[in-house]
Amino acid sequence: MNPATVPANPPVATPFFFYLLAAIMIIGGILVITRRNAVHSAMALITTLLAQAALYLMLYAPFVAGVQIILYAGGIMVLFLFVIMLISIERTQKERQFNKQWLVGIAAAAALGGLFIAVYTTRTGGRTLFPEGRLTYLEGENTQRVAALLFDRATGTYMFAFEIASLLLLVAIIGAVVMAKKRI
Amino acid sequence: MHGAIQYILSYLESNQTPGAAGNVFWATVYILLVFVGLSIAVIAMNWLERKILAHMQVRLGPMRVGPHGLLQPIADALKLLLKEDIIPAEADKIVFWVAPFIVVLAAFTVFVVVPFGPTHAITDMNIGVLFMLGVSSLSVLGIVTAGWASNSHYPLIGALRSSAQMVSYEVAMGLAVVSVILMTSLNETSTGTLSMIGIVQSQLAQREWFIFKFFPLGLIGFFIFAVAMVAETNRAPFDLPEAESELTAGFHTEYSGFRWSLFFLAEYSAMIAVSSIAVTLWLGGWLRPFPNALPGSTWELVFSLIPGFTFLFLAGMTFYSTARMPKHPLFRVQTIGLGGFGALLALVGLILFIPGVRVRVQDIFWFSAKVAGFMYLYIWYRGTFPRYRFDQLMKVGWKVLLPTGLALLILTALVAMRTELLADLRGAWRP
Amino acid sequence: MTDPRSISPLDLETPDQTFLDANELVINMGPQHPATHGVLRVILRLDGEKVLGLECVIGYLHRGVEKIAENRTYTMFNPYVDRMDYVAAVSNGLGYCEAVEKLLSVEAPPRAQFIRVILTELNRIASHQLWLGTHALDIGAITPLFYTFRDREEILKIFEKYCGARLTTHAFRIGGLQYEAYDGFEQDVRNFVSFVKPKIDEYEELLTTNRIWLERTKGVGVISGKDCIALGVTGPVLRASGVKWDIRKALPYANYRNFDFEIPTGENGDTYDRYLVRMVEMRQSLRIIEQAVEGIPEGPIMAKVPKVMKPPVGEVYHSIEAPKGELGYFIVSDGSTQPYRVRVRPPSFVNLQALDVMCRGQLVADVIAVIGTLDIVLGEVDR
Amino acid sequence: MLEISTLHYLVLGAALFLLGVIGVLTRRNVVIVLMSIELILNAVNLNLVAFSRYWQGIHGPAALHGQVFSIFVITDAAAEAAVGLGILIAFFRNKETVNVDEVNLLKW
Repeated sequence: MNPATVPANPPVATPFFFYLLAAIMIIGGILVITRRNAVHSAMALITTLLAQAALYLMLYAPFVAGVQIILYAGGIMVLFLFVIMLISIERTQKERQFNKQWLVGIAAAAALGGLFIAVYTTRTGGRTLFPEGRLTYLEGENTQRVAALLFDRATGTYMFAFEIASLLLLVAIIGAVVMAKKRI
Repeated sequence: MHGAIQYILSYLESNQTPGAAGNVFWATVYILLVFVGLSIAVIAMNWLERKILAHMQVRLGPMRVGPHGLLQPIADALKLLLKEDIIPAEADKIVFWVAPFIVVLAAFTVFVVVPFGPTHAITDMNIGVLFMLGVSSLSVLGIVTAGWASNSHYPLIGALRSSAQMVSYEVAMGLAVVSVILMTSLNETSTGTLSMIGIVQSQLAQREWFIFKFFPLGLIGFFIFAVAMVAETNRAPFDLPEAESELTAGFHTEYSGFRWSLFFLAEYSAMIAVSSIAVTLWLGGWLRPFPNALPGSTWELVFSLIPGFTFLFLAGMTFYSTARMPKHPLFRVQTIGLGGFGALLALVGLILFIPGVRVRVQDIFWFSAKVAGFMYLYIWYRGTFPRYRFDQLMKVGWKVLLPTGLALLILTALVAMRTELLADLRGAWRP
Repeated sequence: MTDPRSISPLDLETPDQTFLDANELVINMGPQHPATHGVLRVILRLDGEKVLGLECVIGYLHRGVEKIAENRTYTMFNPYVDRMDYVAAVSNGLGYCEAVEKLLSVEAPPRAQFIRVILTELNRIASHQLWLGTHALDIGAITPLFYTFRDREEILKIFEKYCGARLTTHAFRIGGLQYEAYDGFEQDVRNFVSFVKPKIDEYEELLTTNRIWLERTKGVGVISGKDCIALGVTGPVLRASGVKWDIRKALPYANYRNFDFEIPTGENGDTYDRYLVRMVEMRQSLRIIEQAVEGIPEGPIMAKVPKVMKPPVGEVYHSIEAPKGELGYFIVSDGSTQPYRVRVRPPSFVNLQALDVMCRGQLVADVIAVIGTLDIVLGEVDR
Repeated sequence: MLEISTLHYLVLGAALFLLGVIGVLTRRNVVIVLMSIELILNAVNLNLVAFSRYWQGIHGPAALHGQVFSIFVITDAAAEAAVGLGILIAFFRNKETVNVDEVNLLKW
């Protein structure tokens, strides 16, 4: 249990950037689920993901931020755009955009939202459920620490999980190829 | 007021990048400097590419606008800015509008972590290389959306081609980069680094550029990267997305004027960006040649004089050209202009001799010189090679570079860990 | 299964097409396209990037050259033929002049024959150089274009000195030549030969062993000798498919039988072989020029032909080996001063018919390479 | 100005999660449904990373389990997107539609 060290250079204007990025993310999220055109949705989602990467940086998780940019924005979203372009037909834009049980869906989401509000406003003994996190350590070592958790002989808690994840990816690759191929 | 000055001056004594020091003022200054420098580099690159390519092709290249066409890029920029900005009627307006900016943003943002010197970077991120690869891979989004938004066949094919191409070559590129990251971890603590500055410093600490490390493994990694980066920037011989003989202009067929120039700007700054990665990872970044073999203050002095002499040499060449200008009165303005340009180069050269400037600038000079070598290679490729066909391009990416990269990674790991592995084996055999 | 050639790609255009489902995607290439060498329009039917079939739409440059001939005298029509294959105007003129000479039963005097051969072979080199430059440019190599244009310039300079025109030369007259060779013509030609020999090596250095060039051209646009003959394809395309057919040897005209040269042939009939065949042809042309320039005899340059030509009633077909293939003129005379009918057999037009056969199963990028390797000139295709 | 605490991130995550859920439950276009799933996963990731920081405040800088988890989640998202889009392409090829409520066959 090392005592938390204070970073050399504290972040500037944290609340401002947090609210800015949060607003971008929320607006992006709303656009994702409301646009007619799937490409516009994808662009909104990319914006959301990049804003989230910035939030990761603010949370002192640079490695996750890098992975988020390289994998999500640079990889998965390109795949999405690719597929949208392959199957983009004008027809879908003129059709009904929401399915028949949208009322039920909204209701369910509202119920879930109520649950969230209930959880986050619960106060036990004058405190919220999740107290404010104390700020911790130098940013410089983050990648190495993540690597230690993943790979190190002594401290690698997640070594096995990592191997399983690679297996998952292999299965996904084969699955995607099998699914998308015209004739096998 | 005093506090502000104190804040500004305090950075000068620190030994960090402005980002690491958390100094917003200097970070802004650096950002502006990098932006201006990059714009100048793109302009110079435009002129140089035309001239070099022209001389490779037994012609003169631009000669009319300014002496030896020196003002041609400016004239072009003016033309592009004044040109009508056409948005096709059937295009998706918003996406069409946004796409060039994505590409430009992606191309410029990477320079946040490019280390021009031990302290000459906007910031030094813990995830430097990852950040550069990630952000530069974002430009594919702009290209895909540009092709899609044009709502036309050729741009769409160009966009699909280029996204497939860029995604494929990123894989090989990443493998080559990882092999370098492995090499950085060969120190007492066996902790590697992704930071761009850290990578160069570990090359200094290991007393060799990573291109020579574990010969030929480092060289192979460098080669993979050098091929992949040409494909990544859509340049000849991998310029299929904009293969003019097949797809007219690929994804930016429907773009014109200012928006087109943004794509142009992005292409060139992306070239500089990937070259910077290659220089940082394999060619010792800002390190001068032989920092370990030729140490000492004498050599330090000799090498720090080279930037100044380079500029003086360029100035000399310019003066020679000035002397060779036709003596006709029609050319008087051009002759004076060329002489003035030579004088400017000479002045820069002389400024570079001032001791205070010399020490601070020589890192930047070596870095730029190495990047310039790559830029020349780009032009050379363009002058020499025919264009690959798309299936051949994919074949090269997936069937040649990727397996080579994987083998390289495994081999590098084995060679790097050879003592530990041998010890393990011996331990296993011991009764 | 129906013969795919019987389906016109034009019929298959469906609305609501997507890239994914598109078993067929119809793409229109040209008439304004950088790689179609003029105003050729190609309608491609694609499966992804694979070519299922294509159709050429021609006629954008149609000027009715054959019809014009019926309203002009034999002499007046002579300059028009230069405008067909404007890249090899001299060859066109040679074919036409010899055809009319055959009709008139006159023969050009030996000196005229020699100069004709020199100019025609120079023109062959110029035509091949232009082909090489543009073909390489289509495949993405920009530098050869400038090299070939630089060297082609020397040929055009000789033409200009000889007859005052560079491209549409109108160099020959029916019955011989109008102009005597200028002073120093032989020396100019000799200089050119020694100048261009190393340049051809230079082109080969750039391309012949270039890996990318090999990958782009080997096995691309293959056509068998049998198919070539069935489609009437002639010239380097035919020879690259292994058929040793060159009218200069097979049915010698002018005085080609006096010269010693070889006919290069290929084996695979692919784009690379056609490239090699043309490169060798340039060297062989230089050989012919060397021999011809040494042997130019003295003497008249015009045979005796009447001022007003009225060939006897009859018809004649005369063909020569133009740079692009067999260039034939079929002339019907009704005894008047104007031909009753002139029919041109243009090599480009006939060779273009092979495009569909050569492109099937290839990729879009190969269509560009194949159009380049066919060496078509739209002025000749559309006439 | 208010100091930003873990709770802020959690609330943001919850909002994104809700948006994703609404998207999944109401949209017809499969592509957008898949994108909504990405939104949900990202909301979870945000929570994980926020908790990771919170946890570091208590257990020291090496307590990065949340971040490691989020990396796994991203891996999973990549696999999910690849397979999902593969299924989508196969589906589109057979049915010429991308609407979820027209996916009503067990086999075709």
